[in-house]
Amino acid sequence: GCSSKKNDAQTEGAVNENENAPEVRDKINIAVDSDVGNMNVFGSGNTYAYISNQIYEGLFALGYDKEVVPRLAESWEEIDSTHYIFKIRKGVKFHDGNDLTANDVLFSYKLMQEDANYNQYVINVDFEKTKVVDDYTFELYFKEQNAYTFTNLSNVNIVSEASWTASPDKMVTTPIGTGPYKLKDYLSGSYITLESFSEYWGGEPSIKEATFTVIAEPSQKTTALETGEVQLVMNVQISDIGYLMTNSDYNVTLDTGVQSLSFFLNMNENSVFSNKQVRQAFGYALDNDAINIVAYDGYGKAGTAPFSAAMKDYSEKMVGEIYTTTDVGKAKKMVDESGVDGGVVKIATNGTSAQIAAAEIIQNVLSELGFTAEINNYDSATIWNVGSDPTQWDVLLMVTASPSGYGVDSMKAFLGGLNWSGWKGESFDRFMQLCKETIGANSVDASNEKAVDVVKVIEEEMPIYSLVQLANSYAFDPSLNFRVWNASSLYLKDLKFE
Amino acid sequence: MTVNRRKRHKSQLKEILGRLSRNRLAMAGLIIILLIGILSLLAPIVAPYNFAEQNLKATYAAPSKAHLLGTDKLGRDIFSRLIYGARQSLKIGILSVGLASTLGTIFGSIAGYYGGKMDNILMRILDIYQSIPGMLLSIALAASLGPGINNAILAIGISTIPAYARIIRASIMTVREKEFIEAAIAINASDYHIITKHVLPNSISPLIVEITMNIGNSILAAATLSFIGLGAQPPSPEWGAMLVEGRNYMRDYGYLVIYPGICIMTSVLSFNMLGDGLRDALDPRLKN
Amino acid sequence: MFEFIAKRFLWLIPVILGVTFFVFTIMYFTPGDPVRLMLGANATEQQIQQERDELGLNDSFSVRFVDYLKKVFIDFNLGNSYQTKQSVTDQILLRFPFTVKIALISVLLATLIGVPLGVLAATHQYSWKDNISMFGSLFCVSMPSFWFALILVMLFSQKLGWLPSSGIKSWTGYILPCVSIALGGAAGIARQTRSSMLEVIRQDYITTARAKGQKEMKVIFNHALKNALIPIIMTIGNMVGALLGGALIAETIFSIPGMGVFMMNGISQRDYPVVQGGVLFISVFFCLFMLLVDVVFAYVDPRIRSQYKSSKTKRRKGIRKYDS
Amino acid sequence: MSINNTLLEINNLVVEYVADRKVIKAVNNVSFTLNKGETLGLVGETGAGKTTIAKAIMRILPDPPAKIKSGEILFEGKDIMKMSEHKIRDIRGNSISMIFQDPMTALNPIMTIGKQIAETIGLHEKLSRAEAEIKAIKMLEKVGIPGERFSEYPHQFSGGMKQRVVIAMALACEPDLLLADEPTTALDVTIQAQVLEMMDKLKKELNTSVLMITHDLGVVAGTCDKVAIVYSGEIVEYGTTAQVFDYPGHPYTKGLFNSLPRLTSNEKRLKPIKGMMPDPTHLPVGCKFRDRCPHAIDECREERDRNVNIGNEHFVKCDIMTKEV
Amino acid sequence: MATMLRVENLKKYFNTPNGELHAVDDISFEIEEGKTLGIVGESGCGKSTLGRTILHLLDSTGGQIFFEGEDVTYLKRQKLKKLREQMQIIFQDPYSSLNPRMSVREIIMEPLLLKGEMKEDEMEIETEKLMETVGLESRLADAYPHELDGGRRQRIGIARALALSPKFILCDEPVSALDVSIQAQILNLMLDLQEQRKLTYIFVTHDLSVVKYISDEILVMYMGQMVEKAPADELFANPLHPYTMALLSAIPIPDVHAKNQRIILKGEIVSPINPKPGCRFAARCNYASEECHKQQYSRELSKDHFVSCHKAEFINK
Ligand SMILES: Nc1ncnc2c1ncn2[C@@H]1O[C@H](COP(=O)(O)OP(=O)(O)OP(=O)(O)O)[C@@H](O)[C@H]1O
Ligand SMILES: Nc1ncnc2c1ncn2[C@@H]1O[C@H](COP(=O)(O)OP(=O)(O)OP(=O)(O)O)[C@@H](O)[C@H]1O
Ligand SMILES: [Mg+2]
Ligand SMILES: [Mg+2]
Repeated sequence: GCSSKKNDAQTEGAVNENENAPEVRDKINIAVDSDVGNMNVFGSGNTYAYISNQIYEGLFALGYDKEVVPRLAESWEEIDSTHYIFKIRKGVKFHDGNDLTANDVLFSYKLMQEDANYNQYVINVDFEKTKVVDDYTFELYFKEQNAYTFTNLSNVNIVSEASWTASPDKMVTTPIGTGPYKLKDYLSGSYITLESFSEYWGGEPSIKEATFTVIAEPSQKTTALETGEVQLVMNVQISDIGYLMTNSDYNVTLDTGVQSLSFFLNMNENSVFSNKQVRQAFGYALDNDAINIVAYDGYGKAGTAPFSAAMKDYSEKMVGEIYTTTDVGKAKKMVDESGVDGGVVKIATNGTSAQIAAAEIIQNVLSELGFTAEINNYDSATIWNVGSDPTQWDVLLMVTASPSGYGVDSMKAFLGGLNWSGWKGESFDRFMQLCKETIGANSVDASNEKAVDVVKVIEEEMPIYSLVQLANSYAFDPSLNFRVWNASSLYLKDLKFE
Repeated sequence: MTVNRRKRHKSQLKEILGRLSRNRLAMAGLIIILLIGILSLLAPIVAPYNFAEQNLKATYAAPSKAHLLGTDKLGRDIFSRLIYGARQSLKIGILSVGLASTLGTIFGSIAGYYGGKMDNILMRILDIYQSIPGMLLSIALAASLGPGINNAILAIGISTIPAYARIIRASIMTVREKEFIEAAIAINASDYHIITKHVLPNSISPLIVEITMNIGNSILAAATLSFIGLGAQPPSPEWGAMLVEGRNYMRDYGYLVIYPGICIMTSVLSFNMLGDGLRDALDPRLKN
Repeated sequence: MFEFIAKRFLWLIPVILGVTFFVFTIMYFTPGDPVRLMLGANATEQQIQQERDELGLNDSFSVRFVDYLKKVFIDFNLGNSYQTKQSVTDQILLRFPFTVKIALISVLLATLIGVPLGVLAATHQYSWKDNISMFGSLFCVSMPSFWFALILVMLFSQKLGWLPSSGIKSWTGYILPCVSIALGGAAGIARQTRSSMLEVIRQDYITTARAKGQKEMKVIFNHALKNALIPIIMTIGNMVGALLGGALIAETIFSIPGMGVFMMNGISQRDYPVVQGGVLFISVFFCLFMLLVDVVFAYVDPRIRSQYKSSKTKRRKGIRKYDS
Repeated sequence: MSINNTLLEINNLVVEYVADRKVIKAVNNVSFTLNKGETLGLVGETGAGKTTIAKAIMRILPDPPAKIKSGEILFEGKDIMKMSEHKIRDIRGNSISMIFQDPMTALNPIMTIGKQIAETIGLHEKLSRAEAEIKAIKMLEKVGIPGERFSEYPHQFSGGMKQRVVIAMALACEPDLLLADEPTTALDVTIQAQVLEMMDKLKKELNTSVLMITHDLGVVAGTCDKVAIVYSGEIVEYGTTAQVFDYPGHPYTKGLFNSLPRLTSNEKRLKPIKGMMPDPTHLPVGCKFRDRCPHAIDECREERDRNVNIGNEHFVKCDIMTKEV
Repeated sequence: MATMLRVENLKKYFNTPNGELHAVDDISFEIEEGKTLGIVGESGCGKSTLGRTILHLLDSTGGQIFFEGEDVTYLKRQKLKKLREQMQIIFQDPYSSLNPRMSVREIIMEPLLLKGEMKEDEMEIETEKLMETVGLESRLADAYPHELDGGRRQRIGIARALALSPKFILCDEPVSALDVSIQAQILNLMLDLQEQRKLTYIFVTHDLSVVKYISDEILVMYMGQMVEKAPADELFANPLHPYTMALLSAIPIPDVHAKNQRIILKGEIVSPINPKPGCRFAARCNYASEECHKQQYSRELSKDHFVSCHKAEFINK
């Protein structure tokens, strides 16, 4: 393990500096809620995203507004929609002193295939044809046209082949990238300290050292901000947002992310929701605003479509009637017409308080519709097993997201891949066909256009329903120029204390 | 050889109860427990609202006439939830301890009465059992059984069996040496008769003390399980779960943590006071 | 004594095997799939199965158990965490020192508070001193520990700003977590001290010591307390033993990278190598620690010491039977 | 009997225990004197109050529950009950020492016996630790235990040896008064003989006065100069051993002698005292023995002083029987 | 008169962590119906173990036991049950020998209940009779043992032993824990019962004056072995074994004029773990010679007077 014990000077320093502000502050403490775990290019989780964004770089990245920002590629040329030529930046150094060449890029792309989680990002890359032209030219071929491929590639980080092979633990605890920061110190479960990389090609950042402190207990993060132990809190506990917002000592940023609280409906025979009319009635009866207020203190956004409005392919045209109407009377009538007369409905949640609160409201709504609902809470490891067994639930709450940032992509995964709802038949085939067309469209615009059709099918059949679009919340010292980087992340290089 | 040391004994049970009744702390504990018990039984009558009754228009209401102790985020009446919650908390305390003490007694009696190999084997199993930290064990069990109040009861119960087994074993081993056991053998009593009529009734008092004290501990353990998401789940008004849920709102709505906290503390305190009092009362060496 | 220690070391083998089997079985029957947690919603069923195969999760119980035993006892390798990919052994060696530190400091604190309080209560039985210290103790053990910890934070970090609210980057970080653990422990120790002191104080040899003209303080501390020590040490030992498994609540609230949170995460993510390796490690340590406690007993009490001596000691039945 | 020959004088001692709100009248108006170099036997059945009297003399009665209600205990003319805590600690173990009923429990199990003896010496004599230990070894050898067992623990000793250690400890500072509370009850007969003989030897050597507490009349006959018979917290008969044994005056004393199976006689039936000792929480008014007394008459219910001197300092607490005599 | 109980070469060894403990080693005797055999010896010499082995409360290691002429050393369940109804036991400690959670009535009735031959009311009547026999007031039937004094408690123990109308009772120091005045009451009661019911007693004690008073014959034990056995009067008048002599001389006599010469023994009795062959008393004996350490020598020196000592004749010259 890579660890060291104490470096008190730094925390205490931070506390003091908070009071005598004028000096230039080049250190920051950031509260995160979990340990980073694996720090090599295959990591996962929020904390990993915050850290890998500083340590690693890909050929390009998606910026604050999801715009494409060149990084290790100086420029590129689209020969056709399945063939690109990248010019690699010269003079880029890895943290261990190795120089970046196109070989490393190819190595890293191939490396992606090794990981069960990451291989999806390069699944469309045609490695037979893809090749290194010279030290600074990289030629990339795709197997087929895919609207999301380019976005997917932004997840491929580049490591040096030499460093990777030399690393005793495959960089799990000793990450080496080209990013503006390199790992200084790591105590598993407690903190990760990054320091600025003096040979960074883009110049040295203003913040020289950043410590990510793991604070698992949510209210303790807020406390740490109050006591000055940290200057930035990632994911503020919802119940503290109001408190922090009313306090001028802190800034709070809310950012609607790609996640939403959704639920699956069980469309199999055994469930009352096998009846389409009942499903729709349920949709009409639900008041997403109320759920947002109760479960998220109103800091999310009421769901308006099967996926979050922050998704790249979202458009106003997707807003469905079942989302905008709250009409219990109509819903009751629909249930009556459907011929389904009451029954027991099992609601499954993952036991977090937000989901339970939502489940409790759903329970109320269902009882108004004449159903008896019971809530079953499972832990996050079992909810997956429960989900794949449709005898155990009728409504299954789940937070959905999309790694690529495209809603249709996520719908395809949840409904086409997992398909816990058990959606079958003609409408399902149509849905799959539409997905294929959307993803394979020859332009992003065309793709986004098609996405609306996908959404309409889903809204019609309602195998899945999005209740609330979740917001990510960040609280920080007002002197920090914090902005949310793409996909709820952080880009330290741009931050400074003013 | 003899020591002529003969003590005068008075009516034992009466004496114990007498001693207990003069222990103010213990009596206070007993009275509070009874009050909580009665209140929880009468919950549907006493509580002004149903514990699940939502009122989304009156969320986080501060204590008032309509809601004596305020409402929570779903607008549910906290006072009513606390009263109903007593049922859950007492249920956890009593059932988990009941489970553990019953199984512990069976194990302990067999080990203690038969001794020898049987004892050795059972005790080694308990060694293994106990070398896994109790809280860890109950977390693992709760995780494997799934969250929920009944599983929390099972998990807490199972993980505390060894303590009871050891107590009952130790106390049976002392009783086993007593001559009245030999007398029973001499009049042809069967093992079963001896264990149930002679051994157990005489080794039960340390168990009773342990039970009263552990009911409190189980309520606390359940709260801890809730803290890590494995105890009773929030729709059920179990105090621990309410406390855990409320801690998120500590800054704005302090009463959400204060009331359930007080409930837990008072009931655990009462069980402990009663248990301590019982222990003093049952131990003639401690009398003044 | 040596023979006794050697015997206890031999006992470790069945205990370790037993614990391994026990934990393995629990985890085997625990529903939940670590692979899903690793790969997330977007992974296809095929990917999942492939990963399960790689981890050997599709094998039968016995194959998996034997494989695990082989790995642990022949290769001396606890494996890598599914979730973080880090070596379980490394992680344990990293975290365990924190756990031990927290455990020892808290128990020391608890002992320093609990023992004098218990002695005070016992020597003034039924006086106000007794009542106050015992009520205080009961009060402390009755408090939900996370509640108390949060109150400490509100007071000492938020209001007064004296101590950090979390983390252990400097020694000040140990204060709040250790106090929050020690309080309940101190109460337990005080209660145990009281009752075992009460028992000892009534013994004839205490009267003998007084009859020698010895000062009351010395009678209490040199004669009574030393004799009352065994059950007190037992309580303290049990407390340390329990804390060796990690102080989950304190670790969570104060962000301490100890065994408790580590194991907890392992359990909730079905990270089998972490749970199995962790429990194995903890239980071996626990057994060794309990052995240490027994050695301390022998040090404190010559009667116990002589039981361990292999030489033929005289055993007399004497009047034991009648003087209880 | 000259005044300055009196070592211990107890006048009208009353001790009660308050337990569970009940008052146990353990010692009721006890008076006696003990002269220098003399051995007084205090004889009585269980619960008669013998130990309580001895502890009262040492001022080590546990309070609560014990309460000395009245009376005075004069040791060398000074009232023990009025002494300062410091003063009484000086006397304890030094001028007055005590041997407890049960040698099995009277020794601290986790302290070497040598240390336990040296502790007494160290407390009362200005000696260095090493000197105190040398003296402790001497004491051990005096009671017949080899000095090399100095650093052994009580559990390594047999009952008889433990009792010797206790005696060594009690005699370490050459006390003027030794309170021996049933020193041999817990021992086997042959060991009892050993211990009694040794005590006798040491007592003569050091000219110590002894209060020998026992319920065994045989032991009294062999060791005591005077004897006091205790019944229900009262001394019912007091005199020289010869007086009491040859001419027992109190019906209880007589009953006691009749209850004993004797080696010398060949009676086919014993003549036991009927009934039992009264409950110390509800002592009868008047003569406490009257319910069991074959000679009891109505007058025995009266509350009055019935102490009678039936000749040469032989006191009997019964004026009915003695009248007849 | 018929022989009630005969014991031949009875042995009982215990396995202890320190070795084999010879608690009872090669003891033989017989008792006639209606007679009392006293067993004396110091603490730990094996008196209780001998008694318990005879009663089958402990399994014997060797030797034979005959009850009314029948070999009862090894018995099957049913036979053992029958045998136990014939043989009962009264314990030393009236506190630990009675279950504190049972009332006097329940304790006395329990043997009848377990035998299961009587109806409820018959048992009640029988219990009352038994209480009367042992001199317990019938108002005490519902009292609990701890409410009673030692004497009364011992009476309960006696009543329980009598409930099955046994022929033989083992009395294991039944009066040692009692005050002299109460002791006399109980001894008288036991003698009365023996007369009325023709009971055979083994009376275990360490109090020589008591044993002389109650026994017809006395067996002296030392470290698991029988050192001397003789009719009561004979033993006291004419002790042959040096240990018996020491024991007798050590008894404190409640008589100021008795000037007996005490024989003070050196050392103490220790527990007989892995004993060496030879006389176990030799280590403390003033007369011991080499042969004493080699082997024991038992014989009948005069009529019915057994002694186990090489030097018996020499000493008593
Ligand atoms: N600590 C105590 N608390 C309450 N009562 C006590 C206490 N000690 C003694 N007594 C009571 O006081 C009375 C006298 O007791 P004491 O010990 O003096 O008798 P004793 O003559 O020494 O008896 P023994 O022969 O059993 O030693 C008894 O009734 C006893 O129950
Ligand atoms: N169950 C047992 N296991 C091992 N040793 C035993 C057991 N019972 C008795 N002993 C030993 O056997 C020896 C004889 O014991 P026993 O009880 O028969 O003596 P005793 O003569 O009755 O003594 P006491 O007068 O004290 O009752 C003692 O050394 C005792 O320690
Ligand atoms: Mg006494
Ligand atoms: Mg015995």
